[in-house]
Amino acid sequence: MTKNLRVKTSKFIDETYKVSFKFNGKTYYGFKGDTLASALLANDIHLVARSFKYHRPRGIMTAGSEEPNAIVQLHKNTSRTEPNVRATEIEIYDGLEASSQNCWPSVNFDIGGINNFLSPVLPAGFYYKTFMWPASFWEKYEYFIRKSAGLGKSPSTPDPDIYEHRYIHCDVLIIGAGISGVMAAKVAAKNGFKTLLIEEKNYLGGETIYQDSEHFKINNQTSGSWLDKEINEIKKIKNLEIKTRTSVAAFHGYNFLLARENLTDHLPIEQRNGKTRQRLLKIRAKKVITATGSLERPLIFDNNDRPGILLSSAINKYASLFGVACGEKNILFTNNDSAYETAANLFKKGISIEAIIDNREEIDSKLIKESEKNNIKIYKGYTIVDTYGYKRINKISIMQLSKDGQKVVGSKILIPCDCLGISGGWTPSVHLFTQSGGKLKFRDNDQVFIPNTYPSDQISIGSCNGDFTLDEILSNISKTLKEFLGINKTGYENLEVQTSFNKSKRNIWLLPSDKIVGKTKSFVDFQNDATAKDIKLALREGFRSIEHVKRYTTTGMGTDQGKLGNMHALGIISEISGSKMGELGTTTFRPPYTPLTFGTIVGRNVGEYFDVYRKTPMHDWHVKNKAKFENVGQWKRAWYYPKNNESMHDAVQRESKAARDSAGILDASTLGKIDIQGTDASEFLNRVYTNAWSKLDIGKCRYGLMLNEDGMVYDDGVTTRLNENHYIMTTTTGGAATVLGKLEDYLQTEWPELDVYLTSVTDHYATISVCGPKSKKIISQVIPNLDLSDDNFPHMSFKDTKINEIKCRVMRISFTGEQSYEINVQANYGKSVWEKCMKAGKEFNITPYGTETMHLLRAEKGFIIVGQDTDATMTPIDLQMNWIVSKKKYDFIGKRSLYRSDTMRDDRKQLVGLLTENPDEILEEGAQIVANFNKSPVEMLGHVTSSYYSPNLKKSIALGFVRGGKNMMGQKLIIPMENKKINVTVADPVFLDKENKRLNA
Amino acid sequence: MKNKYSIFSLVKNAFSYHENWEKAWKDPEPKKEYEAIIIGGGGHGLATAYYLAKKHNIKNIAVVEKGWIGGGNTGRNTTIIRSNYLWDASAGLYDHALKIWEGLSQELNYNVMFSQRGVMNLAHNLQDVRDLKRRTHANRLNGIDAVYLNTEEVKKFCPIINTSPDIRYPVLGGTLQKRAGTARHDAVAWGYARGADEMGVDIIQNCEVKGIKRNGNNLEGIETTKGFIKTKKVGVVAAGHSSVIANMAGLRLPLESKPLQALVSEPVKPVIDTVVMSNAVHAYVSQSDKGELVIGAGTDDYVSYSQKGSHDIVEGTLNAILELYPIFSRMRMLRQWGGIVDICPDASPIISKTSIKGLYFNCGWGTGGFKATPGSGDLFAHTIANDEPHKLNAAFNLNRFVSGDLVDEHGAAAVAH
Amino acid sequence: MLNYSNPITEQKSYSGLQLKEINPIMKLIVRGKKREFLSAIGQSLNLLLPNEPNTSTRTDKLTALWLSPDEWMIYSNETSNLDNNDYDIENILNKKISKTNLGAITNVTDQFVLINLKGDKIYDLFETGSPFNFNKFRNKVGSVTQTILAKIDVIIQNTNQNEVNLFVRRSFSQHLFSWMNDSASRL
Amino acid sequence: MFIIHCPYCGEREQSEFKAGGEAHISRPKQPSELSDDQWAEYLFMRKNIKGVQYERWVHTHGCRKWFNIIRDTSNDQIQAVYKMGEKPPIK
Repeated sequence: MTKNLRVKTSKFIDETYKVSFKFNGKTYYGFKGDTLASALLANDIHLVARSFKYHRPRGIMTAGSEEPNAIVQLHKNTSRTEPNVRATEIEIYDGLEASSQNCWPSVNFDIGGINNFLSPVLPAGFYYKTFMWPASFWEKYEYFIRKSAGLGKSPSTPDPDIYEHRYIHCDVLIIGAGISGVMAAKVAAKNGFKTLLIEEKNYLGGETIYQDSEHFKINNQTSGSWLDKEINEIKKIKNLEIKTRTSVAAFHGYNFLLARENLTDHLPIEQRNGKTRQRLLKIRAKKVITATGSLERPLIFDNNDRPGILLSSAINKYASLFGVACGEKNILFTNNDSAYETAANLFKKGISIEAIIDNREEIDSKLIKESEKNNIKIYKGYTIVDTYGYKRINKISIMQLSKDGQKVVGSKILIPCDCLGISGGWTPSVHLFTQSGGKLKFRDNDQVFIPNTYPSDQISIGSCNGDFTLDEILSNISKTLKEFLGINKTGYENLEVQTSFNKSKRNIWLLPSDKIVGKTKSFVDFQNDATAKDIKLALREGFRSIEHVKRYTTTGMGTDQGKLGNMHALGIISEISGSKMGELGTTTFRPPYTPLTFGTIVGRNVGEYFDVYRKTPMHDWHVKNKAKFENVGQWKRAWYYPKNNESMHDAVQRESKAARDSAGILDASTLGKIDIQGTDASEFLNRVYTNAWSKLDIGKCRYGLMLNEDGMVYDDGVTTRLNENHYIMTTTTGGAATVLGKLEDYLQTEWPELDVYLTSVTDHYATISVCGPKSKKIISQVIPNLDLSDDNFPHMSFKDTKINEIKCRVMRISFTGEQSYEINVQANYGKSVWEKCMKAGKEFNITPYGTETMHLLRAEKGFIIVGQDTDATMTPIDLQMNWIVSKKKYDFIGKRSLYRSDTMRDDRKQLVGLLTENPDEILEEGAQIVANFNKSPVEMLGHVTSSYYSPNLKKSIALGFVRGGKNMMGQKLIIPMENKKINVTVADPVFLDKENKRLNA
Repeated sequence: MKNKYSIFSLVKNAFSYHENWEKAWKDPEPKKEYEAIIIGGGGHGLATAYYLAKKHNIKNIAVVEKGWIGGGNTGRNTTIIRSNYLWDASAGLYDHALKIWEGLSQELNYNVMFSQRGVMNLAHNLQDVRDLKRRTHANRLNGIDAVYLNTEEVKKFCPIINTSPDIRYPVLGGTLQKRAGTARHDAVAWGYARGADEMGVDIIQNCEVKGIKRNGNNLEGIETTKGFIKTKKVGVVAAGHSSVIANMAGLRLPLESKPLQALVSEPVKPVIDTVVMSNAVHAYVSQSDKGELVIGAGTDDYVSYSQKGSHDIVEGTLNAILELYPIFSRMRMLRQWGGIVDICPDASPIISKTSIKGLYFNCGWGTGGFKATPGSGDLFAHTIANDEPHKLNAAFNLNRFVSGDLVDEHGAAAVAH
Repeated sequence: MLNYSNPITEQKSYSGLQLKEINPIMKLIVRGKKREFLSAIGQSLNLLLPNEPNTSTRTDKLTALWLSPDEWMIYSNETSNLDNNDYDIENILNKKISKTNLGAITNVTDQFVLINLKGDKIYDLFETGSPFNFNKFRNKVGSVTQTILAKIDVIIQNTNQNEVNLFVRRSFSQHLFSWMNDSASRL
Repeated sequence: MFIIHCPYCGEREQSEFKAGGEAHISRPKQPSELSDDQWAEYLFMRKNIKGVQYERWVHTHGCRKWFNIIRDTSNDQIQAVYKMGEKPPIK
C-alpha cells in the first residue's frame, strides 16, 4: 500500500479531478495539474530510473526541465511511444502510461546494477584504454557496449501525430513568464509594442507565484498575490500574445528564435487525433527580453545521487505548488539562505524537518531566525560526508568543516531521514543568451556567470541576469526596461518591496570528505555518472580545457545537457588546477535548450509535402493513361506507358518502334524556356553559347551548348529567333532555374551594358512533340491551314499559327532524328491540343512515349543528355562536338578554360559509341571500360553512360567515355562485370541515319 | 616509454584509485627552433606530426594549435569513414587511409573505436542509380569492397528505411561498403597526440599563429602568440582557417570556408546498425555507441567562420530523415552545432607543396576530411619530409587548378533531360 | 474549339477563408529601364507603373504590380474570353514598346495561376509557411510582395481588407493549392 | 538566418536569397591574353577572408537582382548593402 503524501490543497491542483495513470504497469492516481513527478512523489515513489553507466538507482531530483534522473518512456510499444521524457515536465492525463528505462528486468532489480560494483575499473575514458585485444574483437565488445548504452527505446512505427510551423514577427519577445517576464510584458505591450510572451510551464508567474510569505511583500501584499493580479491584468492586453507550454529552443543570430509550442501532450491519447501535436514557432523579434530565471545548484559530496535527494527548491515547489511532501523526515543541506525559505514553507504545511545542515559558520537573517524559532536543528559549519540507503536515502553522515573549508574535522554524526534537500545557490540560465552569441562575465562574490555583452538588440532581466532577490529584481527592472525600450515610464517606479534574504554564501564546489576523492562517488553529471574523481583523473592525464574534460568524462553530454552540473565541473577544474573561474571559459551551450522533437522541426514537410512536385498541363492525361512517372528534379515526368502488364522493357521497345515507324508523341513541357528580348540579344547569345548566333535568320532555330567558366559542358538546348531582337531559349528540364540564374548573373554583374531582358516562360507553354514519318500528316490535320511543305517550313524553323483561334507556335526541331513538330501552346489549352493530336494520329498508331523512349531514340542518333552523358568534367571537345565551338568568336563563357594544358590533352576521355560483340547483350549504364587486365590495379579507360537495346537497329547500342577514344574507332575493349567480361567495339556514336535523311522523310 | 593501456593497467590503477595515471601528453612551452612545425592540432595535423616523427625520423617537431587539440572539425564531424570514391586518385587516397584505420587502435595503443559497420549510399532517381553503379564498378576494379544493392537488399541491410515505392523520392537502390564505418572522433586526436608526444613532438596548445615569416621564397619561421619560432618547414593543416594562414604567407588558395552543421538525438537503445547516406535528399545518419543518432546536415552557400549555420539547412536535413525513417518523428534533437569546412571547387583536397619553399598545405577536405585522417597525415608527412608528394597524393596538387586536371568528386553534377 | 483546362477546378471554403482560382486572366511581364519606357506604357494603357517597391497601381481594367526596378506584371481585372488568346493590350504594347526597342513585353497568362483568397484567416495561413513579415502588408491595400510560401515562389497582392491575389507558377499551383488547403483545414 | 536588406525590396529573410561568393572579381575583358596561372587566379583563387568581406548576393525569391554586401564573416554581422556597380559605402 503506497502512502498518500498530499499535504494541503493547492490552488494550482484541481483535487476534484482525479487522474489515473500507470507507472511500470501499476495504476496510481494523481490530480489534474500534477506532473508525473509530483504525482509519483504524492504516491511516495522516488525510485524511477537507473543511471546511464553504473545503473545506480535514481529518483526525482528537480521540478523542471533541468531534471537529469527521472526520465521515462511513455506508452511503450505503441505508435505514440516516446523515450527519455522528463517526469518533471510531463503533465499527467487519464491513461498516461510511463515506464522506467535502461533497466532489466525492472527498475527495482536491475542486472545492469553490477556496473556499480565494477566501477573501480570503469573510470572516465576507460574504453579508450581497453577493448583493443584481440584486434578483431572490438566489434564484439562494441555490441555489448551499444546494448547497454542508450536510454529509452526509439519508436518502431510511424508517428500518428501531426506538426505545424508558424512564423511570428514581433516587436518584443519576452522569454520566461516569471515575475520579471510578466512585468516586462506588461510594460512593452502597454507601450504599444507588438509583444510575445513565452513560458515553458502551463502557468504564468514562475517561482514567485507560489511565494506566500510575510517575508516577501510587494506594495504590502505577498509577492505571490501581487503577481497574480499583474498576470490577470496582462491577459487582457490586446497586442500581447501569451504562449504557455512553449519552450524557446534556440536563439540564433539576428534575433531569430525557435520555440516549441506544445498543444496536445497533456491530453488523453484519445483526444489527440486530428489535432496538431506541436507547433514550431519561428520568431523574428526586433527586441528580445530574456527572463529565463535561474536554476538551483546541487552540492557535490559522496553519494549525492540517491533517490530521495532533491534540490531544496524542488521540495519547496512540490509542497507549495503541488501540495506534495517529498518525505516525512526531511533534511536540508545548504550553503545559502534559500533552503530556509523551503524550511519555512514546509513547516507551515506541517511537513517535518529533522535538521538543516549549513556549511556556513556565521549566519543571520530573518528566515534563519524563523527556522530556529520553529525548533529546527541547524548544524552550522557542517557538511555531509556520505549518504546511505540503496533505493532510497535513509540516513546521512555529517562532519564539521575546517575553517578554510578544505577538509572535515571532528567526528561523524549520523542522522536518519527519508528525503534530503540540497541547495548550492543559484546559476543564472544564460543558455539562450550565449546561444545568441552573447559573452559572459564571471561575478566572483557569488561565483556566477552573468551576461556581459549582447550581440543583438536584446537584454537579460531578473535572475538570469544575476539579480536573485526580489528587491534587486524589482529595483533594476524599471530602469533597464526604460532604457531598452526607449520609454519614459514603466509604472513600476515606486514599488514598495519587503524582503528577507541574506546574500551570504559559502561556495565550495567539491565538498571535502573523510575519504580520498578516488574512493568517493560525488556525482557532478548525474545522468552520465560523471563524478568529481573522473574530472580529477582527466586533469591528471593532461586534459586541461573544459571542452576536453567534458568530452573525456562525458560531463554535460546527457539529455539535460549539464544544466545542473556544468558549473561544478568548471569549479572543480578551477579548484584543482588553480586557474581562475573567469579565465577558464565555459563550454558552449548548444541549441536546443531542451530537446526538440524531429517531427516539430519538420512540421508539415512530410509525406506529400516533403518536396514540391511540379506537373505539366497534360499530367492528368498521363495518369489516366497509366503512365509510370520518373522524378526529374521536382517534375513528375511520364517515364513510359505500359499496356496490359507490359514490362518496362517491352513498353519502351514498342514506343520506340512506333516513333520511328509511324508516329510518337511526347510531353516536352518540362524543358526550360526563357524569353530573351533586347537590342543586344544576339550579342548576349554569342557570349553564353559556344557557337555563333548573329547570323541566325529570323524564324530559324539552332542548337546551342553552354559551358561553365571552367570549360565544362553545363547545359544545352534549342534557341529560336522570333524576331530581330527576340529569341526563345530552351534549356534542360533540370537546368532551367540554374541556367536562368546564371544568365541573369552575367547580365547584371558582368555585362550591365547589354540591353537584354530575360523572362521565364516555362510554365506558360504546354509543349507537345509529335515525331515520326507520319508526324506531318498528323499535324496537318490538327492545324489544317498551316503550310507544312519542307520549303515553307523546313527543319530547324518555326511558325506562329492558330489552332481554333488559339495562338500557338510550332517548331520543327528534332531530338529523335525523326521528322518532328513541337507545338507550343498556352498551357491551359495544352491538354486539348494533345488530345487533338491523339485523335488525329489514331489512324497512324500515334503512340505516347515517355522519357525512357526519348532517351533510347536520341541515343540511336548519338545525341547527348547533359547530366547523363556528361558529369561536369567534359568539354565539348571531349564530346567530339568540335563543330559547335566557334573558333571565330573572341570570347564566350568557358572558352579560355578549353585552352589550358590539361583540357587540351588528346588523351582525355572522349565520347564514343560502343557495340557489343553479342548484339543482344545490353551493357549496364555505369559499367567501366578497360583495354586489358595485365596491369594491377586495372586501368579504367572510361565508362558506359547510356545503353539500350535498339528495336530499330535490332541490336544493343551504347554511348560511353573512353580515354583517347576518338582515335580508337573499331578497336576492341572489354566491359568487366562482376561475373563476366563483355567484349565491345568502339564505334561512331551516331548509330542510325548518319545522313539525317529521316528528318525530311 | 609511456605506460601501455590495457585492461590490466586499468585493474592495476583501480587499486590506487586511478591516482597514478600519467599525462597523455605534456604541455610544453615552444622552443626557439624546430625542424618542422605543423600548424593546426586537429586529427590531420597530429597525425602528420606522428608520422613525421615515426617514419621520417624528424624528431624536433612542434604542433601549434590556436585552441585545444581536436577542437575543430575533428571534434565536430559525424565520423563516417569510407573509401568508395569514384576516381582512381581519390580511391587510392581514401583506401590508403582506411587500411591504416583498420589497425590504428593497436598502432596507437588507444582505442579509436573504429567500427566497420558498413556505409550504405542510397539512390533516389535514375541518374543516382547510374552514378552509384558507375562508382561501384570503379571501386571493384580498384579493389575496394563496394557492392550495388537493389531496393530489397537495402531494406534487408537496414530494415528501418522506408522503401515504399510511393514516397516522394523512393529508394531505387544503393551501394554498400562493408569495410566502411565510424570511429570515435576525439580518440583519434588524443591517440595521435599521445603517440606523437611519446616520440618527442611538442604539442603547443593555445598558441595562435599570427604571421609567416619568409625571406623571398624561403621560409624563416612563424610568429605566434607565444613568440617567434624559427623553422624551415611548415605544414599547414588548418582546415577552415587555411586561407587565413595562406593570406599571412601572401598566397591565395582555391578555397571557400563554409558552415557545415550536424546534430545528435537523445540516446536510445540500438536502432540502426550501419551508416546510411543519401545525397539526393541530403541526409545521413548513424548511431553512436552511446545511442545517439548522429545526423549530418549540409553546408550553407556563404563564407563564414562563425561556426554557425542557418536553421533552414538543419530543417531540410530532418525533413529528409523523416522521409526515409518515419519512425524517428518522435525522437528529439539533443544538440546541434556547426563547423567550418574549407571546400575546393572540385570537392577534392589539396596535399601539396606551394610556391614558397618549405611551406606545405593540407586542406580543402570539405565535408569529408575525418575519414582520411591517418592517410592524410601519412602522405602529408611524406610530402614534407621529402619535399615531394607521395604517388598517392600527387594528383592532389595545387597546380591542378591551373592546368585543369581536376579530381571532380561532386558526383553527378546535374539532373537534366 | 479547344477545351480550356485550368489547373485548379475546385473552390474551397473554410471558416474565415475561401480559396479559388480566377481565370482566364491576361498577364504580361513588362520590362524596361528607360524613362521613355515608363511614359510609353503610361500613354498606351493610361496606367502608371508603380515605381515604389512592393506596391501596385490600378485602373478599371488593369492592375500593375511592382516586381523589381525594371520589371512589372500587368494583369487584367476582368476575365477574358476562353476561345481567344489574342490580347489587345499585348498587341498595343508590342507595337509601342517591343517594336520601338524601349523594353520587353512577355505574355505570361498561363505562366502564372491567380489564386484569390478571402477571409480573416489569410495571414494565419501565410504564417504557417512564409518567412515574409506581413505585419505592415496586411494593413496596406495595394501592397505587393514576392516571397516564398511552402517553399514555392509566389507573388502576393493585398487587393482589399482580408482579400489577396496570389500568383504562382502553373506547374507548382496544384501542389501549393493542396498545401494551402491542408493548412487551412487546421487553422 | 540573417535578415538581409535587399536594396530594392527592403528587409527580407535570408531564405529568399542566395550567396554568390566574393565580390569585385571582374571577369577579365580579354581572357585569351591571360596565362593559365592568371586565368586560374580569376577562376578559382579566393581571398576567403575571416573578417570583413565584400560579397555578392542575389534576391532569388524576390526581385532576382544581384547586389553586394559587406559582412564580417567571423560573426556574420552585415555592415552594409550596396547595388551592383556602386562603390562600397564603407571601407
